[in-house]
Amino acid sequence: MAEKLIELRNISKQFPGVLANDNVSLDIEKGEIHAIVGENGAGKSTLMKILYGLYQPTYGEIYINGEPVKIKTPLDAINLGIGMVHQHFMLVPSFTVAENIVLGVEPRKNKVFTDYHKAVKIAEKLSEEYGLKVDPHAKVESLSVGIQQRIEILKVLNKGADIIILDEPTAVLTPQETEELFKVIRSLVDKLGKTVIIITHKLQEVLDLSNRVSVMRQGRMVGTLETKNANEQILAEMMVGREVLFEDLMRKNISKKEVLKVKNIKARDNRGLIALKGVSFNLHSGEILGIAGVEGNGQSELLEVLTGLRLAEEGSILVNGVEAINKQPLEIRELGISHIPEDRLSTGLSREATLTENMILGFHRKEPYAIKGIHLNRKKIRERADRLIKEYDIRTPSQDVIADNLSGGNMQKMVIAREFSFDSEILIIAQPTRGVDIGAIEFIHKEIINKRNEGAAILLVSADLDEIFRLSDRIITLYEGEITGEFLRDEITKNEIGLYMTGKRRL
Amino acid sequence: TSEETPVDEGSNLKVGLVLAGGLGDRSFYDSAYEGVEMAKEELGIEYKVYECRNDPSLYSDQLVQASEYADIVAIVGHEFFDLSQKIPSEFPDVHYIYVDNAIEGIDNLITISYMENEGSFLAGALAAMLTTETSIEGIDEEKIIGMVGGLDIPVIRNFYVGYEAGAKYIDPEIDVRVIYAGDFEDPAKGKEAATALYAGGADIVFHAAGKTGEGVFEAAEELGKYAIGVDADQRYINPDHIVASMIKKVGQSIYDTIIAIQNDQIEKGKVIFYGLDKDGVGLGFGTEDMPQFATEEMKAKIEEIKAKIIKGEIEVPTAKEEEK
Amino acid sequence: MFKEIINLTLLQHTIRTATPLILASLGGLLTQHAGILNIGMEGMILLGAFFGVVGSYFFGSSLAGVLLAVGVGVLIGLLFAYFVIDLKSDEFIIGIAINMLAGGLTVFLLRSIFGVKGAFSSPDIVPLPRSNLSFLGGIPILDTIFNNHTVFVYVSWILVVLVYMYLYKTPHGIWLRASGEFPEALETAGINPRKMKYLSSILCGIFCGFAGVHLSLGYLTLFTENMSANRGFIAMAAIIFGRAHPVKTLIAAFMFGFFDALGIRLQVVGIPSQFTQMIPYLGTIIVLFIVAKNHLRKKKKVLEGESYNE
Amino acid sequence: MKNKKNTEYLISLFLSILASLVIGAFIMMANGRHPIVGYISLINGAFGSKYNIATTLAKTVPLILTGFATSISFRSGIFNIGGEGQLYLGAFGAALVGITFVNLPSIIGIPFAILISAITGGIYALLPAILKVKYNIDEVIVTIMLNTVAVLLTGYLVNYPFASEVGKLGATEVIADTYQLSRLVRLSTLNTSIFHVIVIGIIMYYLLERTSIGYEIKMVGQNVNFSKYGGINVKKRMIFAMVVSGALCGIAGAFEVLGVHYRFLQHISPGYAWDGMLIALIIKNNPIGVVLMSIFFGALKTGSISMENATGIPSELISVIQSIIILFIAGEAGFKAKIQSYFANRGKRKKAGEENV
Ligand SMILES: Nc1ncnc2c1ncn2[C@@H]1O[C@H](COP(=O)(O)OP(=O)(O)OP(=O)(O)O)[C@@H](O)[C@H]1O
Ligand SMILES: Nc1ncnc2c1ncn2[C@@H]1O[C@H](COP(=O)(O)OP(=O)(O)OP(=O)(O)O)[C@@H](O)[C@H]1O
Ligand SMILES: [Mg+2]
Ligand SMILES: [Mg+2]
Repeated sequence: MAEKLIELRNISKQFPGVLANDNVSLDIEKGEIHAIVGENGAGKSTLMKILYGLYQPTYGEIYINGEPVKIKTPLDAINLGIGMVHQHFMLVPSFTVAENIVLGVEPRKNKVFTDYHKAVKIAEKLSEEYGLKVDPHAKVESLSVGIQQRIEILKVLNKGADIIILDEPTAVLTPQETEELFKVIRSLVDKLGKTVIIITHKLQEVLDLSNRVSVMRQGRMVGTLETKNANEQILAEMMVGREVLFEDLMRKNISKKEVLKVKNIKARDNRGLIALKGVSFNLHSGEILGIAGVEGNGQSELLEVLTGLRLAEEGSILVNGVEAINKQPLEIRELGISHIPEDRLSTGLSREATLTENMILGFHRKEPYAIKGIHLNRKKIRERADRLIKEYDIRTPSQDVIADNLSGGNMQKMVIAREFSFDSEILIIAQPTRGVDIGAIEFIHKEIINKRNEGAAILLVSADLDEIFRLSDRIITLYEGEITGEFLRDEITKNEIGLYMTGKRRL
Repeated sequence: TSEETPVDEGSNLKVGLVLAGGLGDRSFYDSAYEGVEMAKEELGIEYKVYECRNDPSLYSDQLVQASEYADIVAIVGHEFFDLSQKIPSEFPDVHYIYVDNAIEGIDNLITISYMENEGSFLAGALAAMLTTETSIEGIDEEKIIGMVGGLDIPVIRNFYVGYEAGAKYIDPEIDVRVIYAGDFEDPAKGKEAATALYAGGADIVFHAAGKTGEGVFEAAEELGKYAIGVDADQRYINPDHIVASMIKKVGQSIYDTIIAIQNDQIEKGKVIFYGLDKDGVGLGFGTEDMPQFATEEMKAKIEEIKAKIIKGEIEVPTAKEEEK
Repeated sequence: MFKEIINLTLLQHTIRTATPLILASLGGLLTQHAGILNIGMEGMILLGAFFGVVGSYFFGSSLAGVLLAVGVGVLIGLLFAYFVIDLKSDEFIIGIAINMLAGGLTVFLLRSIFGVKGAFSSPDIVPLPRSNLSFLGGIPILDTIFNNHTVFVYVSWILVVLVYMYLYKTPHGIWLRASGEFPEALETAGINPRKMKYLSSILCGIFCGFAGVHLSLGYLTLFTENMSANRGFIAMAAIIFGRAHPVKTLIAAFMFGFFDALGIRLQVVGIPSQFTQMIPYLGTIIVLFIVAKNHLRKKKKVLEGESYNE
Repeated sequence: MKNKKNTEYLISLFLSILASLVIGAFIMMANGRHPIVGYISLINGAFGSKYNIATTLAKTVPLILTGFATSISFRSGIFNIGGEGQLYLGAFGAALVGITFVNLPSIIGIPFAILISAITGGIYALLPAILKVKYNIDEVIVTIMLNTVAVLLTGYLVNYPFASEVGKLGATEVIADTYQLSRLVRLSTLNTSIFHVIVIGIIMYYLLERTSIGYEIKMVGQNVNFSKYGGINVKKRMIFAMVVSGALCGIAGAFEVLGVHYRFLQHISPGYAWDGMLIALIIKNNPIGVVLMSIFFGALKTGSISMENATGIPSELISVIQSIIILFIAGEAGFKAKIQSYFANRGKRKKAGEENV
């Protein structure tokens, strides 16, 4: 068997209240692509952060090429040739791409000053070499997540890393972007003999990409196996610790009535550029309308306009015949629209607030939680929180924990629990399972379908085509702020729809 | 801060000195402090100082604590106007001396009111005479003089009206300019204010601005101009540029009153006005060894004016009348 | 009358008044970039002023005064950093505490060292040297404006350039800014953000020390209680005003100085002092308002720039 | 679990105060003073007699009000540093009522004066709030500027248009008797305003902790996007919090006039709003904590004065000690973490937990 490059031996990591890693051991072989899968909160990121020197293990040792090493800071890791692309990107928003790529290893002129031109050269050269296109002068804050992903990778490569850790790199990528990323990863390994550790929730990706895969559950290492001996079923069961069956979601056909009529919406993005060039569609009760599109083609702006978070410059939104264009978010909610936002961290919840506080938002003025809309009824509020935590299987010690200490998946469940409990007629759902594990995905998909079968009208936006196809009754494609196609789900294939998503074909 | 003094056999008369502001202003409050210090030396009393550091939330408490400690309480600062009418009646056996205001009819309260306008009148007269004395280096024939006030409040305005009147008395078309620094504790501001006045053509600037005044002196030195000090005889701070000081003998008057109380020769509930007559205010020219800018004629003129004011031949206006 | 107000001394006054603000705010904007709001500058200035006098008085050299003030500045900077960065205490509270500490300590030491209260001045305090730029002698206007200032006036201008270069042209400066905007990003890049934050705080202590020394050994030659007189807070306002950009902050500081000079001169015209003294403060708000309004208008323009029907 | 946290916090709070008092003791000894004597006279000065207790309580009145004022504004994520200015204008407003409507009976007059002070304070806070939400102008700088403006403006008013006839004071005339809150303890300035403060305190606690408005304010302060998304009118909540904050400061000013000085004095506040802000920050905007901490501060101030007078320990020393106390309280959490991780490290365990990436 190949030589062991990295050995993690009996690693444990105790956080206040949480044992994030429990005596975990893991071998990484030189030149392999090693996937790590596991449910939310299984401890994957923690383990990798330990390897990268961001956390110190409570117990356990790390060996590299058989030598015991102490990795006290990321600098130690970098010097050992380890690089990491984080689940939540580590880029300075107000800096340019070039500045971010060379951060920490800036080229200098006469020893003191930054040589910005050189930095730009470096950035250009790297993006040449690895075929990751970026504009070195652009400010990061103005770039899509896909691009930011590339920058992160270039940053790591620039530091000359031989071992590259990718923490859920595909969670935020479109199918096209994912494919490109995988090409890059393969070439890194095959051409340059680098070693890659990749964390992901998408088992298909694991099977496509990796040589070996390790599975974690609740902080423990369940096992490592050759990918060729694995399949989705096996992995899923190892992850969840029970049988998961991907049975087809059953759909009730129920009488459809038009509840939402969107006409000719025009709006701009934050930079003042046109984002929506006149979008029109309608939505019926008891159906799921999927919006497919490459990220940054106006989905975000569309959702914000529909939920009152962004002003439209033209157009009309009729909710059961009531005009809702440019109304306050509250008024729109009162009209019966609930919203699961695409970015749960910055919009879906308050990280400093407890689960209780997070889950009462929007009900905090409604009987019986607020008597006369003012006096908060704590008992009722807490009861409700406990109920939702059970119903939606949110993994938390108590409802008094602040949201920030939940893992990504559980945060998402919390948001979904709150929004679904409005029992609104219309649900606007964005990226419902981004960065969420299979167990949770199954659960969330079922909940969505149930809502549909109960007669809710659902608008679904997802960068994950599988998800769109799995859930939608009807699909429209959005490209550069315009609708380029509309289909019933079984009228079209994934590959075909890709053409509409990229504007190569239009109706 | 309270200076503990060893209990002294001779007399154990206790004096509490209550200050609205704090010690170290080298003028008003320090002068009051000298008074009790003198009383300690000469009469062997003991004393404590109660500083309020311009914190209104301390006025009442400090006065009460002083009253509980002392036989004689000397209250310094117009800020105590209301309290001086309440607290004394609560402590009938304590004698109160209230400096810098006028309250009548409270048996155990004697108030001392200074005619700062009279003293300032002399200062104004002197400045007016000096500002054309081109023989003195740095002085031109322009008829402009200045004053820097701490805050624009009645007491300080009283200085100003006297100063202005004095100058006009010497020469009606003299131009008297005042700048209020807006602070008693910012010498830098004082320096800028004075600098502006000097730049505007004034050669002599009178200050009534506590620590802010320190900046006036610095400006005078830096620009080779001249200043007039206030309250205490401040010439010692910079004899070459401080030509004189308008002295308010707070310490002296407190000392005198303490003696009067001791010897029981005081009319109860009375206001004592310290003007030029009682030498409560006046001009100080420092000590012999200092260079004298004011000529003998000038000093004579000052004396003449002083006499006239005491006789009532010259009416010195006060701030209040001005506002009418 | 007009020439009473608008004359060269107005500019000199502006420059003199602005200098301590510039020095302090340069320090404050460094911590600002490192993600720390430092309202302890007031106290830091006061300590600088005091120890400047101490050093100059006892060693008979203004340089000694500067060095002592700098030393104290470093210490107080370290104290601030330790609480805010290592103990993660609220920077507001620590700032206020430092102001209190400085207030009490200076008064206390003034008494125990010099045996005086309130103020200390003495011929033995050696002031900072004044410039004599003979080459300006020829041009009277430039001469009156730029000549015969104490060293720190020029130091402050030089520091503006240096700080600018540092923040925007050197890797170290880039790290400092990153440590404020996104420390995790810097850490994962292998640079310790804590070190950068400490550095900013120490530099702030030093620069505030300069500001203090300039007050007590340059501008004046004495120490009085609370002689910093809110300059620390105004410096902070200047930083916020200048969005922590060295040059913009410099402009803000000059604006304060100018309004202050104007205010004092307007009194001579007979406007009540309370109103002339408001000028710097109201002026600032008005300028902020105008700036913000223009900003909004510009944004609108951008929006109208482009149309839908292409 | 929350309560456990609170008690834990109170304990370490107490410990850090203790620690700083010990340091203070050393400072005193270094000055040849007896710390025991000093502290005894400090405590005695603060609580030794009916009068002393009253004096201490009297000092807490403005602190509690300005403390709450800070809590509510900071909670909503808008920083009202302008309490001092709002206090001045509120105080002047109350005084104006007290010298103008001289023949209103107390039952109407006093509430009216308080109301006016709240309105003046509130309006003065409204300005920076609007500049913030409408033009996104930093409220910290604006409120700092407005403080000075208010002091100067009232300074003008009491020296010219409303100057009192007698007594060389920069002050208004004395307010009518019907407006003067009665004193509760002989000689001390403690007055019935303390009862008003209790009522206001209860209302504020209720508002912040038990109502949907308080909840909305808290959420707005934590995450604006989240609040907008949840249907909260963010701008409105910020303005609301700011105005309430200003009103409370205004009321604090009113009580200085109606209860303590019976007229508006130039420089009527020694910086109550700053102390109040400090208190609110130290206590992390916890309403009950604000009250306790205000009493603590009031006691320190009263006690230190008596201590100074009794033992001659200079009050500068007290303010040094006080600043150390504040440093320690502020460092409390940090110290705790450090100590914990120290114990964690012993027994060859490596430190855990405090990193946060
Ligand atoms: N800094 C921290 N402090 C306290 N608890 C933490 C911290 N970081 C992670 N945890 C907890 O440790 C556990 C493991 O978290 P981790 O992020 O490693 O999970 P994960 O496998 O990466 O989940 P996900 O797939 O959602 O990213 C979770 O319960 C999380 O709440
Ligand atoms: N987030 C919300 N969710 C549900 N209802 C709301 C919400 N916000 C406001 N309302 C309802 O709309 C009414 C008006 O909103 P508003 O925020 O003015 O209430 P309010 O809190 O009484 O206003 P104010 O705080 O100015 O007194 C409220 O009384 C409440 O009944
Ligand atoms: Mg993770
Ligand atoms: Mg002349």
